[in-house]
Amino acid sequence: MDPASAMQGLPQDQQAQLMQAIEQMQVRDSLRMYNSLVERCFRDCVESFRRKDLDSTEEKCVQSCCTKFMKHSARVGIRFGELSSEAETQMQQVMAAQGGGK
Amino acid sequence: MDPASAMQGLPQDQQAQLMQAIEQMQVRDSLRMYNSLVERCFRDCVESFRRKDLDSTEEKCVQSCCTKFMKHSARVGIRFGELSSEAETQMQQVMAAQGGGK
Amino acid sequence: MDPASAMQGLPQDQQAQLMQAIEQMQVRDSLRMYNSLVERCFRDCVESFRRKDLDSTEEKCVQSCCTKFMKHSARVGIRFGELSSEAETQMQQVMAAQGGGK
Amino acid sequence: MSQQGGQDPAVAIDMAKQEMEYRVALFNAMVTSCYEKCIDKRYKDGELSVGENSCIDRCSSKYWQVTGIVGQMLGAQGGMQ
Amino acid sequence: MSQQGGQDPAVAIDMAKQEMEYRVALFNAMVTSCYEKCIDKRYKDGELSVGENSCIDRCSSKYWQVTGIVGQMLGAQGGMQ
Amino acid sequence: MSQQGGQDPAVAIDMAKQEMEYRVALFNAMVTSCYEKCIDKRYKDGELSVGENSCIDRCSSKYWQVTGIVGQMLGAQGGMQ
Repeated sequence: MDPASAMQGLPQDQQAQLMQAIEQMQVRDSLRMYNSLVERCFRDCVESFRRKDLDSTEEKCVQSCCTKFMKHSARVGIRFGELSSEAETQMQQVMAAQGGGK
Repeated sequence: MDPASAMQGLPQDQQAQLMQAIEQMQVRDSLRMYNSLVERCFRDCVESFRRKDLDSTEEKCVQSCCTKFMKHSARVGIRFGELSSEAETQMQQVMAAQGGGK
Repeated sequence: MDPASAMQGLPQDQQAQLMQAIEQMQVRDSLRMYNSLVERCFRDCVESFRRKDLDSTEEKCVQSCCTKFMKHSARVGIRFGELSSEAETQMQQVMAAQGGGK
Repeated sequence: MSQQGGQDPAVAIDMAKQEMEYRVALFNAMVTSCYEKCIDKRYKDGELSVGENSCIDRCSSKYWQVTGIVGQMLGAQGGMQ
Repeated sequence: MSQQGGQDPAVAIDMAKQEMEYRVALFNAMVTSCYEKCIDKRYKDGELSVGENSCIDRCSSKYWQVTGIVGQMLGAQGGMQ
Repeated sequence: MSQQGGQDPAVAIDMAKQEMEYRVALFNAMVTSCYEKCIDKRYKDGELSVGENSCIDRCSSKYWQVTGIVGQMLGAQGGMQ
């Protein structure tokens, strides 16, 4: 069941409740991803602790790491969408072939 | 405090509330475990990306990994149950020796 | 926005609601941290499984690991507080310079 | 409330939430796993190479297939309950 | 509501939930940690060897003991608050 | 309810909760990351050496700076939505 199709047929107040849940989940996931990205780029780019400030090499590395991760994440997102759609289509074909459930 | 004994003495409506919380937690944990198992078996079994489809060796490896993890998890579950019971028994003995709290 | 300043201006019942949320979060984080510490010290201190009981070397290692982690965590906490305060002060200076938002 | 279609709306909302949480967790796990398998961590720049791009595409596809196999294995064992 | 037994039922439910969450997290951590310590990852088949089985049993026992030691250490330090 | 100050109290509570969750997650990540970078794991005793203490201080400072850079990068890309 897809959230968009779950929305259909719901009363107005419960559509609002689901939208709020979606929004909260997106905010939570953004914060999780932000923290995860900080952890990753810190781990990959910062090795020395003779100073308390990042040097320009470390700073540039963090920026590249961040940009690269976002590009990676976007490309996985495209593939994920394709794979999900394929799976959805196959699922519907199977259900149609079986006469479908209520 | 054990969930089963926490149930005793609760009004009917709150027993239902606790049962629903238990059920939600079990579903959440199943999904977490499923994702965790996928991550693990993918990490251990898939090393090459010259193709976009799993070959038969990778597929068999994932199946074995999955089976092995479930057997491992079941055995840890048995030990966990024993250890929990032992701890519960010891706890009760200590409380009895101390005259027990209300 | 800081939780303490978020409290100000809230009605009494919602202050209570926020306090309860803070308390639940602290309990959850304590349990998470406890489990995380057990995992870490077990991983770093226990290597052999010829016996089912910890030997005295392993036991002492776990105790040292635990103490050391708590000292580390406390020192990071001090630094974190300093860094947060600095950031807060800078934020307020920027907002003052811009005439502040409602 | 009336239960048309044989499904309580509150249950439908819970199921939709859990489906979303699962999809988000699956996506995040795919991102992380394929990052480990495909990405060069020297970060000379923020660009993905041709090789990294190809790897990401194939990794995503294989990761998706692993979810299917694991799902079947768990289903065959009577689920996780 | 009346509070027989000196404990608010709503608080009892919250505590029961947290106890369950803790037990689930402890079990999952034990599963993961002992998998890392005990399991051969070549996966020739899905069977656990005699050695793996023994290791799992002893690992679970030792892991449980570590939770006790850490609990005592944290308690002696005045808890985590 | 009346909305003085232009902000719904329920929204204020949600935002305060999320701010707290973020701060706790950031602190925990800093603790973990700096533990990996700075701490000697032989655990001869439970004391932190002079070198470990210095490293912790500098690591915390650098980690904080990385959060700022990543935040700017994400902001420049139009956020995560």
